[in-house]
Amino acid sequence: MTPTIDLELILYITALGLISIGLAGVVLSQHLFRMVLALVIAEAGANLMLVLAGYRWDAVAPILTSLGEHPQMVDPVPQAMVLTAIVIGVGIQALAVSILIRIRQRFGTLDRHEVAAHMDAEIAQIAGTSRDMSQESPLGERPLPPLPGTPAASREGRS
Amino acid sequence: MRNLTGLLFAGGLGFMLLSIASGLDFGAPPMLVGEAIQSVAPQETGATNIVTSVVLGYRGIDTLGELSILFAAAAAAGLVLGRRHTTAGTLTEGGFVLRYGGAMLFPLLMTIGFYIIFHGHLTPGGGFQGGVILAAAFFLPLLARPGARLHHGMLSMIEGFAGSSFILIGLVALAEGEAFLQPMLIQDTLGQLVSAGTLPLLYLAVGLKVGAELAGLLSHLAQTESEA
Amino acid sequence: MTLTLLDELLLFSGVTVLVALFLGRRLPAGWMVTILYGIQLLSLLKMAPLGYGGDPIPSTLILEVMGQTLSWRFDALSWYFALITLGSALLSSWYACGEWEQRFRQAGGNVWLFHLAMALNVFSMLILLASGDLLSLFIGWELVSWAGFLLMAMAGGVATRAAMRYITYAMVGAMAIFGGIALVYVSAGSLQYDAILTAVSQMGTPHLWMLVILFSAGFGIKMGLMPFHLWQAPAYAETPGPGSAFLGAISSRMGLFAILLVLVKLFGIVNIESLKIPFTLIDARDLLAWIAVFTIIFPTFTAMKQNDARELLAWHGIGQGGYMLLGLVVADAMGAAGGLLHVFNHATYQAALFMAVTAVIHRTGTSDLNKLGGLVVRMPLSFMVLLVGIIGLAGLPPMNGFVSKWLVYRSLLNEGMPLLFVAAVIGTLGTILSVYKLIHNIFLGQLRVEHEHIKEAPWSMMIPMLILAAIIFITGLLPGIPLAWVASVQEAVGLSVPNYTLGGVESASGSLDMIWVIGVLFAGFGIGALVFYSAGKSKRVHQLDNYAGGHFLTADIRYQYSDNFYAGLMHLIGGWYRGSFLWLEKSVKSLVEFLSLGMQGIYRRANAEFYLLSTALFVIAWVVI
Amino acid sequence: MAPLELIIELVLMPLVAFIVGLMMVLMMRRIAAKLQRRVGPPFFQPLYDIVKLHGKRTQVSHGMIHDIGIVMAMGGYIAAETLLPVPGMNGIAEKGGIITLLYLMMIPSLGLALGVGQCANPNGSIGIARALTAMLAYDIPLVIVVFGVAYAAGTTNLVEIIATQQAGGFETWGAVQMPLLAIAGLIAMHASLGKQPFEIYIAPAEIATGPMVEMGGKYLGGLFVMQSFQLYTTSVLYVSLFLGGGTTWFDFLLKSFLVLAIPVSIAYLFPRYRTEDLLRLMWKWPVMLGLIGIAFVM
Amino acid sequence: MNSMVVLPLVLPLFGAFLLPIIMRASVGVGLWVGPAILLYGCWILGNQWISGTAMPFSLAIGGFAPPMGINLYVDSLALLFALAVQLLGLIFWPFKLDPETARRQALMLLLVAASTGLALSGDLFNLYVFYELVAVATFGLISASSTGSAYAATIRYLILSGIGSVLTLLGIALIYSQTGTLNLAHLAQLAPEQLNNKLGLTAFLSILIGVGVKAELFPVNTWVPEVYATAASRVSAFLAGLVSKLALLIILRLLVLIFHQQEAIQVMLFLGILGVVSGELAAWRAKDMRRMLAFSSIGQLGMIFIALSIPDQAGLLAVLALSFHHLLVKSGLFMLADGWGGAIENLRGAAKRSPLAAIVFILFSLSLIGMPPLPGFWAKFTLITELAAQTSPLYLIGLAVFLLATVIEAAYLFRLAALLYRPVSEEKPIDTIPKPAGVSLVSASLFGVGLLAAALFITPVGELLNHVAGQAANAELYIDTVLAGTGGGR
Repeated sequence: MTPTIDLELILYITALGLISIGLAGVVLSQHLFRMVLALVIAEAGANLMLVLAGYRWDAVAPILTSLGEHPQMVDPVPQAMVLTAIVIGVGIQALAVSILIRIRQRFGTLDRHEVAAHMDAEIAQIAGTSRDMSQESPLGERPLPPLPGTPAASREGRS
Repeated sequence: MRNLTGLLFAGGLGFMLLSIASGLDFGAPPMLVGEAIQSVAPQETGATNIVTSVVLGYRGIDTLGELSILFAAAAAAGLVLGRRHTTAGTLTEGGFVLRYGGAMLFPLLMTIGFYIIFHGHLTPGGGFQGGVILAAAFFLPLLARPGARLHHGMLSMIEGFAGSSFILIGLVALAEGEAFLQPMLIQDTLGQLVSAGTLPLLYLAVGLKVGAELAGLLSHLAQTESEA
Repeated sequence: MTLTLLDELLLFSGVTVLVALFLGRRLPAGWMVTILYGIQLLSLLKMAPLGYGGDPIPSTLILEVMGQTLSWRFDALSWYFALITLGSALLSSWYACGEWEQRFRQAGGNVWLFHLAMALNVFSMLILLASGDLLSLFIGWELVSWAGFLLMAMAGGVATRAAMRYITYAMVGAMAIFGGIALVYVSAGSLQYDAILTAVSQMGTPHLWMLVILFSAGFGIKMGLMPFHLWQAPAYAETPGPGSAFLGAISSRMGLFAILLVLVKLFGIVNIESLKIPFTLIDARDLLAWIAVFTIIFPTFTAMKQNDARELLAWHGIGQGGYMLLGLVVADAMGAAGGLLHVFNHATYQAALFMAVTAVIHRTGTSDLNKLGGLVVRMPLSFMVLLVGIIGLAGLPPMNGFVSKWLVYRSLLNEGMPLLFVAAVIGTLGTILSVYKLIHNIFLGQLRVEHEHIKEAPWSMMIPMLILAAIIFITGLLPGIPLAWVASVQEAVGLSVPNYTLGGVESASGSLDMIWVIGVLFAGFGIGALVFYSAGKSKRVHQLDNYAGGHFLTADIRYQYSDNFYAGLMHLIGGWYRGSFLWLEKSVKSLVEFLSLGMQGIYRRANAEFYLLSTALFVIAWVVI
Repeated sequence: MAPLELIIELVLMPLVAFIVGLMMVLMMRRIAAKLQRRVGPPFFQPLYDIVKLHGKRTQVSHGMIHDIGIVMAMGGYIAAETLLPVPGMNGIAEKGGIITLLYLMMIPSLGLALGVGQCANPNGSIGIARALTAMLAYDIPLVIVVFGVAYAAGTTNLVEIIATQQAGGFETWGAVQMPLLAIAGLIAMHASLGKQPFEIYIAPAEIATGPMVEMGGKYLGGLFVMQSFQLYTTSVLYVSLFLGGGTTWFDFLLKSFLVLAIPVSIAYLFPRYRTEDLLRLMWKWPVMLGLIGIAFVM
Repeated sequence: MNSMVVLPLVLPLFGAFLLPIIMRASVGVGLWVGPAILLYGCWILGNQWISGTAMPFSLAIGGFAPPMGINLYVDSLALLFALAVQLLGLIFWPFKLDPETARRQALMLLLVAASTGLALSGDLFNLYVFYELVAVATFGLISASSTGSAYAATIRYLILSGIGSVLTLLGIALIYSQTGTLNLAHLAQLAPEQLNNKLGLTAFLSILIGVGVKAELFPVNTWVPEVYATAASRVSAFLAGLVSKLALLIILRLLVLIFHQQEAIQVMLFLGILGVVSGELAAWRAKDMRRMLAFSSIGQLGMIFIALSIPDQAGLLAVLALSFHHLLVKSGLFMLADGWGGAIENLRGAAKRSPLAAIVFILFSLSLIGMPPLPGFWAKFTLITELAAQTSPLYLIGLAVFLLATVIEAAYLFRLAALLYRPVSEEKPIDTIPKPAGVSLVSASLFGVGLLAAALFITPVGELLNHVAGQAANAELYIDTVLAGTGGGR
């Protein structure tokens, strides 16, 4: 059974590797579309992982070919789940791509930082705030101004 | 530097996951539920494809959820991309092979699609797979002739009615006093085409819905080239 | 169900709030509210037996919430503080009615809000004073904090900022108390006083330390104890006149009430004394005493530098709180009596002082000490009230402030605490200096031309002030009256009681009899007057007719010596005013700002989430491997 | 004690104080004269001064408070005398104690300050500000000293403090028991007299005698009365705290005059201290001595 | 009647599928479909609630007994959340009439259905499916404001959410490969033997991070500020108020039933503390109201996570109290932000323009800070007494952080409140001051009234929550109810 075990190991490594590569891709990409693609890769890994969770080497697909005694079959549940997960993934990717199209149209770029900068600017513009992270004190918390006619020094006692 | 960081991160992540996964039992999953389902599924659902019985029976509501996700994605994409479709002239007309191949393949794809859907409870395949083929059937002409359009009203009719009929079938069971989505009309004809009661109907609904959603999504993406 | 006296009182108080809320926009609302305070005071006086050792009066209202029992009751301690609360509320509200109110309205103030805020303050204070367990105490505490915020913030502008600062401090305090309550609850299993009493005896030292720190910090913030005192003066000073009289009189004493209740009654001074600070000779009680003393000294000397009458008074209010705490933590019979008596005395003179200053503002429109002067001939009664008040504040005979300070000094002497004693005296001396500056710059010296024709404050304002002045004098002459209440308070919280008489205190190691002291003092004044007036008649010159440095000074020349009044002193100690606490406050705020900036940065940076995710994954790795 | 007796005491004590105080003024002026190689005034000169000032015609009053200030200045000391036991007469010393006495002694300063304030003369105000600052300076060591003595005696009752000192003769005198406190007390007392070199608040050349600038006639007379009381009170208080009071009138007066003679004699040896120098001086040496003294006592 | 509970889950889906068709046929009818379905859902759930919550019950979908089939587990907690979903769905119903109404309403219906599913479902993978449905529906709703920033915020959310779903799937796969089942009750039975190891821990943490994306758990909540700042207020309110709580509900179920490892709890506590710190501190400097609310919401969720790290009945009580309180308050505040959403500086003097809104804002703020006797106080009280009772020092740190965060919260909320009452400069016409829209203000006032009602009836409310918490904390009950008569499915 030595070779089969190796094979399984390879499958697991593949699955986990896909997840790692995908996640690393998401973390490191500069381009939003690449991030979405990386996500697809990671998702594939996760799906593979799921299928592996119910897989047996010495078994057949879970379809009855004859009535009566049936041979050992792989677990049908993960297969059903993967089916579901894949479709979900497709739906989300399609949505992501359509959003990307719009972003590209609005901002003219899909670079992550540039998009973020555009977004911040737009949010600030809509809200009517200044966008920069300036160092000035927030509202209402500035030190008390001296009363009119009072020398500033007199208020700052050794308190 | 960046690449190095990425490499380190991915490698570390993979190593970590691997070290965790090494605790798994290779090749001998516990299959508690799986075994149980295998042993009773044919009797309970009347489908020889046990995956189908899981997808439509045991985990029927997952499938419903999944349909809803597709629907939601399509609706969301519709919201994002808007209604106005300007088919810009960026796409070149397909060549001879594409045009006529598409036309020729259309009935074939339709047939295969429906075949796969209707035999979902017997053989590998089912609503999802068939639905995708159906979508492809409708989409092929679109590639061939950029000017062509899918009839969106029609698509939404199909997706709406397919989805709601899935639910309706479930609700009928509920109205009969059974549980929601309980398979009904199970004949004792395991292995035949007409054997699994309402499951093929459900799969038909799934297939139509998936086909319609995918076609809709794709056409949305294909047709939206510039903002109105 | 029959209503107990306490129910009645709380009911009246609630009615007052409602009246202020719904009828407060009508014209005679001020009078109605004032009368209602009077009714509340009467209702409180019906409970007078409490002040003479009567049994606690419970409220019929008992709530069961989330497994906690909330109850309210009045004992001697509550009664004593309630008396001060209602007294000052009545007089402040009375003071506010009539002309002050009209002027306030003309200036764009919201009279309705003012009366409502006052009524809410009184109501919440009564609720706090009546609390029958720690949870109801906390509820009352929070109510008082927010009601105070309302009163402080209502003037808008600078006042709102001061109130914001207050509420930030108050929230810190409230949260410290909240945490303390949680710890107590865990160890006692209940928040009833009895359960806590038994639990405290079994608590370990670290636990007790934590509780003492949390509670004293929490309550201390309200009192304006040393590191947390910055909020108080601006907040009180900017409150509309009668409001600041009321707040200055009683608001921050709620902190003392709670300290008395929790630290003295529940924890016990003995337990607190058993908490030694390692590697030093002092324990937690000494620590509190030193905090009290620093609270006396620093704010008092800060007050000396103020150029605004109300700021000056408010800073003194903080310092006076130190005497009360000092007396309490010394906790022998005399010290505790002195501390408690000082609560009463302070309330009377502080209210009188704020009222007198407000009267001056009412007539002249300013409280800037550099823009006043010579008003004594124009407003003699106000001057008198202010004089009586500052004598009380400075703790000189014959006013009541002397008696309580005398008691505190005596207890420090008895207990042999020289440094604390000296420090307390330094505070008193500083007070004398700064109150002289106050009265000199307002009422003495050169009259400003523009004030030449102003009138004495209206009677609606004058009468409460005179009543307060009378109380200050009478309780100075006959300190036995409040001492009787104080004695029953001491009994209620389990402290020993001094041997008091109508005129003062009897003690083997030196007693005090104010009747005699004041008697001879006035006899002395009489003789002095005889001697003085036996001489020839003097020629009265007009206020504006002055002569100095070889010139007749005309009225349009300003020669009032007011700014930098104690130049010599400031030359020496001026450098010591470093604003260290302001700096501390600022740096805490900057730290929060800085952290806030950093946190926003985390959320703002486009790719930050991924790095965070990776760290999170490494956390997983750390946990797993 | 019979009420009548008490009343007599209460009347006598200020009277005695006034007379002795006048003599002390005389002594002071004589010593000054000797030091400056002058003849000095005749015996009754202090009294004459007061009577003369009272009889003056031109007296300017700046208002009610101006008058009341002087009354308070005199009255405060008159009251204080009744709390200061002299041989054979305790007055009401037991009803107030030393703390009350110290505080009563502040009343005249306050009265004076009020009176001067009303005069609206900047020089007067400056003088008062300086005087109050000086009070802040010398009261701190004074209070330390008083604390030490009262703590050592275990009471604030002056009668008992005196009694404890007299109990063992010379050895139990405060000055012997607590020499450091006694020295500190002497310095503080000197400063509290407001005589040279601590008379910056008067500073005739600079601020035209400060508080006294608007005082004429009976006002100045009142201040003269106050001064004689002040000399008496200060020296007698010191005697009571450190020198065992007096068993007889003779040694009582002797001690009092001697005590007063020390500061008066050395007064002219030093130049005038400025306000901040006064503060620095007072807060440094007497305070240090006093605190060390207390450490010994405790 | 029990089987009717499935209807509030299914009917909105049904309606959503048909809505575009109905709308095409008749807009008038179409507009009423959604509200009618939600009302009906409320009615069913309300009936169920009234008819008895004493014993939870399990509802097998398709008649397949768990663990083979998927079941809905209906206890009072699930019912409460399901009811809240329907009600809030009704309150936040997107009435706006434009060409996209059908899609928006359909998405809203889907969101409601999915949220109901999250509340009710008793199967791990099924939860995942509904979780994804919630995600997709919210993506659509957020981007419906069709600004570029909304799209950008959505894509950021989408990517994070994608990472979350990968991790969740990974966790599910691990769990399945270890146990061979996905039914929560069944897992609960098996967990002590099979998941009480590193693998189980990893699975839990993966799911925690995955689900934490929606629950605004610290490191994966960076989408929050932008999304709340760009989405319509109603959507933000629904997300912050309800969806986050439902994600939390998943974690709660997992914790109570399956994962009892100390490390798991500690990680959660740690992340919760970080969430509180980062959220509240970031809110301190926020310059527009929506972002401030978003950060504050992160902080609040962090507090709930801290509470969740005490998975016994008392802890759950704290979780529930905080959750429902936050639900009421944050929803209300987001409703106010509809109109007040811009820069905080612009709100100067807004109290003059609409006094009611200002008062409601202050009410919410006070409750959020924990001013007795408002419900927020009781929620916080239950939490801190629980925290103080724990022995581990991390809990005490949590307590300290919690208290300090409250101070900061008070500071920034009341800074804004003070600003509302600041006098307006003369030259600025009063009409230019922003003012919450009428409908939003009404909804916000509704939440305010609810808050006051809860304050008045705090005793019954407290008992109710305690009962709910007791039921939710009882893992035995869960297992018995779901697997009754099936012998555990072995």
